[in-house]
Amino acid sequence: MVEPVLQISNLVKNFGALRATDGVTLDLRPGEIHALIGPNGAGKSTLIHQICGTLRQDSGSIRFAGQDIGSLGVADRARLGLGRTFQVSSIAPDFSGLRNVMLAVQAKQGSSFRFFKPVMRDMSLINTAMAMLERVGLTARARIPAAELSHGERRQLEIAMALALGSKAFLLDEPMAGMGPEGSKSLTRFLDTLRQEAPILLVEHDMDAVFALADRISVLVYGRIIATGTVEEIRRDPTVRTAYLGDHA
Amino acid sequence: MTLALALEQLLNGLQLGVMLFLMAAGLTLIFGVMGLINLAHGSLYMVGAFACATVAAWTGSFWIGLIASLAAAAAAGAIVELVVIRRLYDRDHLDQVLATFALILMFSEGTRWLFGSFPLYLDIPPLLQGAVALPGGTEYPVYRLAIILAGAIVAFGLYLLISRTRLGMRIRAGESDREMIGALGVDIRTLYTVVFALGAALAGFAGAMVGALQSVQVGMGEPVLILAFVVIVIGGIGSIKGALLGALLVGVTDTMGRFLLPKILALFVAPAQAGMIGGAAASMLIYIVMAVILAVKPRGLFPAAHA
Amino acid sequence: MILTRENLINFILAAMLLAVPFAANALGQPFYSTLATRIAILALAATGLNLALGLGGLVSFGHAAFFGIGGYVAGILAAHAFSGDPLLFGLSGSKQMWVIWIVAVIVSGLVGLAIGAISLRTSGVYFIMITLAFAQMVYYFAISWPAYGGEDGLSILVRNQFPGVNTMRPLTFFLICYVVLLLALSLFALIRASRFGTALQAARQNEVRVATVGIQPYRIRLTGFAISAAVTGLAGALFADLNRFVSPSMLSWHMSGELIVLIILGGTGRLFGPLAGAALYVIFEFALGGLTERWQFFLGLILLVVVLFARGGLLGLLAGKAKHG
Amino acid sequence: MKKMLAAATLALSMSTTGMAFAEPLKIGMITTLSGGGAGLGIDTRDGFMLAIKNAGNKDITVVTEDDAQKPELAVQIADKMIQSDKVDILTGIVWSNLLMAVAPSAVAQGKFYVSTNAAPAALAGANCNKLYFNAAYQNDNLHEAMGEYANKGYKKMFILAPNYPAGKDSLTGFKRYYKGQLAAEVYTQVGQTDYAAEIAQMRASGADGIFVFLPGGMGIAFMKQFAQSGVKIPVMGPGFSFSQDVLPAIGDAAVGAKASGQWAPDFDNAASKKFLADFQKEYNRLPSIYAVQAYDAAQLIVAAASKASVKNADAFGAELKKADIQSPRGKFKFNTNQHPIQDIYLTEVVKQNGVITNKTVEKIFADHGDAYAKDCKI
Repeated sequence: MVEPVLQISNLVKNFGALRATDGVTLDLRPGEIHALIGPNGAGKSTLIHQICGTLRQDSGSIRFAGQDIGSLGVADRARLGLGRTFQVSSIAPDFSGLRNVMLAVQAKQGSSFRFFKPVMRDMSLINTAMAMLERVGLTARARIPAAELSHGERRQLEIAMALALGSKAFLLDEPMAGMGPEGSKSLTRFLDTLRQEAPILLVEHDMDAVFALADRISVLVYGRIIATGTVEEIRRDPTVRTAYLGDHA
Repeated sequence: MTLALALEQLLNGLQLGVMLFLMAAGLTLIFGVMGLINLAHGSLYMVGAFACATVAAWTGSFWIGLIASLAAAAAAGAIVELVVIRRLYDRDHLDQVLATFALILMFSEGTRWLFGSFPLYLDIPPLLQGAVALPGGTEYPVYRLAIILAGAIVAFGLYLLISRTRLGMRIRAGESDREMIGALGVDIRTLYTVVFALGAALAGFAGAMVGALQSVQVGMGEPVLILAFVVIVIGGIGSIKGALLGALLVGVTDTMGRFLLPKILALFVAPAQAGMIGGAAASMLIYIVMAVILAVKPRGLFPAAHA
Repeated sequence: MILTRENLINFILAAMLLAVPFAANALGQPFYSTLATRIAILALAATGLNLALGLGGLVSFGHAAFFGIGGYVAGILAAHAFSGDPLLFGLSGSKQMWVIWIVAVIVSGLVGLAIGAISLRTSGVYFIMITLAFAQMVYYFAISWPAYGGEDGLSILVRNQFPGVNTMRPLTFFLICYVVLLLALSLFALIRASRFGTALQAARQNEVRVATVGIQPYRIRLTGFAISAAVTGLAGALFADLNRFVSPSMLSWHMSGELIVLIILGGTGRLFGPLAGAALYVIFEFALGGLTERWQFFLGLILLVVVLFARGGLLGLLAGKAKHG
Repeated sequence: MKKMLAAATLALSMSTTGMAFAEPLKIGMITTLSGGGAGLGIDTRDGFMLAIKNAGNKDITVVTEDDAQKPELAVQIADKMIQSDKVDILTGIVWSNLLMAVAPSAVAQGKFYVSTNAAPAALAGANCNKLYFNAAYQNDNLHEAMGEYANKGYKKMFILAPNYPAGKDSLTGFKRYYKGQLAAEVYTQVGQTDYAAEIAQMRASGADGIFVFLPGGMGIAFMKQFAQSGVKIPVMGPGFSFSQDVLPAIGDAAVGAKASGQWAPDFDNAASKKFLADFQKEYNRLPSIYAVQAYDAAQLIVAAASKASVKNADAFGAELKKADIQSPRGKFKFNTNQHPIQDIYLTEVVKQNGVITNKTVEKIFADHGDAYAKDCKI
């Protein structure tokens, strides 16, 4: 068996009396899309926060790229190659899309403490960033302030930034949310090719997309993983059907 | 140093803390509900003191003056809220700092315009004059005990207001979720005006109470404003409980520092030197305490829900 | 450089400031050189703050601390040079401006690093208040520390020297300050366009985004804050030489407030915002002060109107919305 | 008889000053007219302008500007007055720290500075200047007088001042003359308004007298709090602690306090009576000591200008130094360092016809100069 890129073991997080993450064990293998589904309030966001480091787990371990990252900060985990997108797009709104991606490129180059050379004349930044924007199809909109981009375009921009980081794994938090049917379709096509680059942990409510993309699915309910398996296994799993899927299956 | 002196100093620290609480309560309430940082709070304190001194001079009664101070500060607060402050709720803290800094300039110079440049006379009411004997053989001013009592009543009153009344329920709702309260059908604009006026009235009350003991003059609000900010930052901005504990902590630390630091230093250097260096250290002490607390707990001792 | 409307206005502003002292000299009104120098120095101080506040979004309500520290560096070095007493570790004082500038930049930068290291753990209102508290700490220290004059301050009897020129001539001293200001503005422009500036501005707009690409916002901000402190400290050293005097009032919280006011008046985060703001402020203060004893009232009123109704400041009115790459 | 003579000389000197000057005179007054300390600046301006008005001379112009008690603003105004308004003499600054910012550079530019109040030791000794005159006192004087007074009957003094140079000068001045024992020497924060901790220490100290130097609002706060504390130890201080600008605000709590001063409203000489009457008529309030000092500064300038041109610095300075005026203080002359030699009195705060004011008790020092004059080489 191949060594997983991301390995979460027995993760526990309590908020007072509420156990938001209850012994979660989960892995992400090279080349796969692993979807994480579950009803609202199941603890998906809490889990994502712990993986990227905005929340610290109470116990359990998170290994990424062969290293225990459970006590690292957000930036350190990102530098190791954990790329992510947000439920509500997170971009620098005053900057153009290009400069947003250039920020990621300079971070990847590890060179944010250069004070004098103008970035807008720095071809090593611009060319790389433009290449990323081209991959997500934003070339034409590269010089527009990010605040003026549409919802879907911002999502694409976030993905371009994650690509620019040369991520070893992608953590995508509801990328389809708020996209129209057309947008969902093209994003689905794009993610399908993205898995060749690095595996994806996909948190998503859009079951059509999940079933179209996922190699494996894990179902999170009340902070616990109640089932993990292929699309077919999950469709057939009776506990999942009663707990969550209902009429979807 | 006797035990009686140490106890008296502790009482002094408590009393200074209570004075700061009166000021800090309104400040933290306004921040908690509206998310507004109000540098002009010290000006409302000054308005209260001037109203009390003026009305007390006309009528000969401190008590009528005290009522006037509440009314004047509340009215000034309501007017300021309606004309200026309500345009600032959606702004960032930078704009709020600046606009209320501008208000300080206007209040200070405007007050001088109306009342002249000389300090006003405001004396302690006859009922509260003089000192009473304390156990241990020292005496303590009745008025300072009255301030401690007034602070305790205000703290308890705020507790009741917030936990037991409709207004308090709306305030709590406003603190936790601003959109929610609008959805509940509460007229949020009126609520904000009322809360701001309430905070202003608290500041005015503090100004009148303290004015009788100190000096009623233009600019009197500024030193206490900065101390009040130290208090609410230590306590956790938006938290009334934090303001109370922060105020007591600052009051006791400041008083004990002024009292003990020179004495401790006198063990090592000449008395005059000890007095100067100790005095310098004492004046920096509360800021050091604040820095240490924020270094360990960046959102104060009792962080509110949002800040 | 591309000739945008903003660049044109910036150029006119810089040219006007330069013209004032020459005109003043020609008309036999050297005082206006002093006024122009004051504008240049305050603009320099505010340019420092603009790095932290405008680019980094760090609302420091304690920059008077760095301004005053720079001033005291100038005062103390000059006092030691005058008396001949060694300063520290046998080093002597200095009357040379460039020595003073280097020391002022280093000392205020280091203090900025220390204050920033603690303050940047907080954010929002807490950051505003903790920076204020640190400045108050320095202020009370300066008032009660007797060695350098305490509240009475410290006089610099003869303005410090610069090789090859007579700094006592108002026009000469103005030109020195003007050049330093232009250098600082260039530094600001370079930093704003650089990789570091990109990260600093991104941290203002979206802290989470910066961390998500693997850059520690704390380190970026701390560096920005220290550079900001150093530039404001340099302005403090020049201000001390302008007045030939330093006192704790340079450290007071009103000074911190005024520095913020300058930036807002001119336009937050704009390259020439501090200069436009400083010019407006000094002109207001001077013109209103001559008209009425109640000038502080009207100054407050004008400020209030600017904050409420003219949000982009002067440059926002003249040059429109700020553009970012 | 003596009084009548004094009145006659006064009338005579008035008439001489009414004459045209050799050269028009322009005076720049920088004082505090806004902010917390504006009361002192307004009394300074009013006292000064009263003497200018009395002189009735059209050759004098006075430009007045507000320094808002900020040193850097004072410097800016001074530069403007010297460079643009072309004033000959600067005056009016209330505070030592502002004076230190303005006076040394003004005299370095060849302008006269006549101080109406602030008198830091730094300008009285080795750094004295022949263009710098002080019409008020030297900062230490009134504290020295209280030290001298405390020698009579006080064995253990508790002394207190704010932690800034004027405060340190104050206690140094007091100790220079006081020979008894010190119960404690306490420095408080500048601008402090609550003195409970210090009053508690006073109560516990076993002192038989208390000397406080707390100008302005600090003094108001201290005296009100002290009166409520039940502590019965007598309080004394320099004149500014109980001057007319703060007495109405302290009220009855001040009655009985002893202070030192060069002047009090009950002075029994013609110049004082005239000054008091004129001031009350003009401004409808009692003048403070700041008004008297400024009034004398203006008189000094007018007197010198009637004899010599201000453009001739040596001659004008010599005329100033003669101090040919009728001061409400009575005797007044300049020491070698151009600071006053004058009598200093003990005053007591009393309530007369409902007005709280100072009453003269006795003379403490006759012809008192200062400790720094010996270092001054003019």
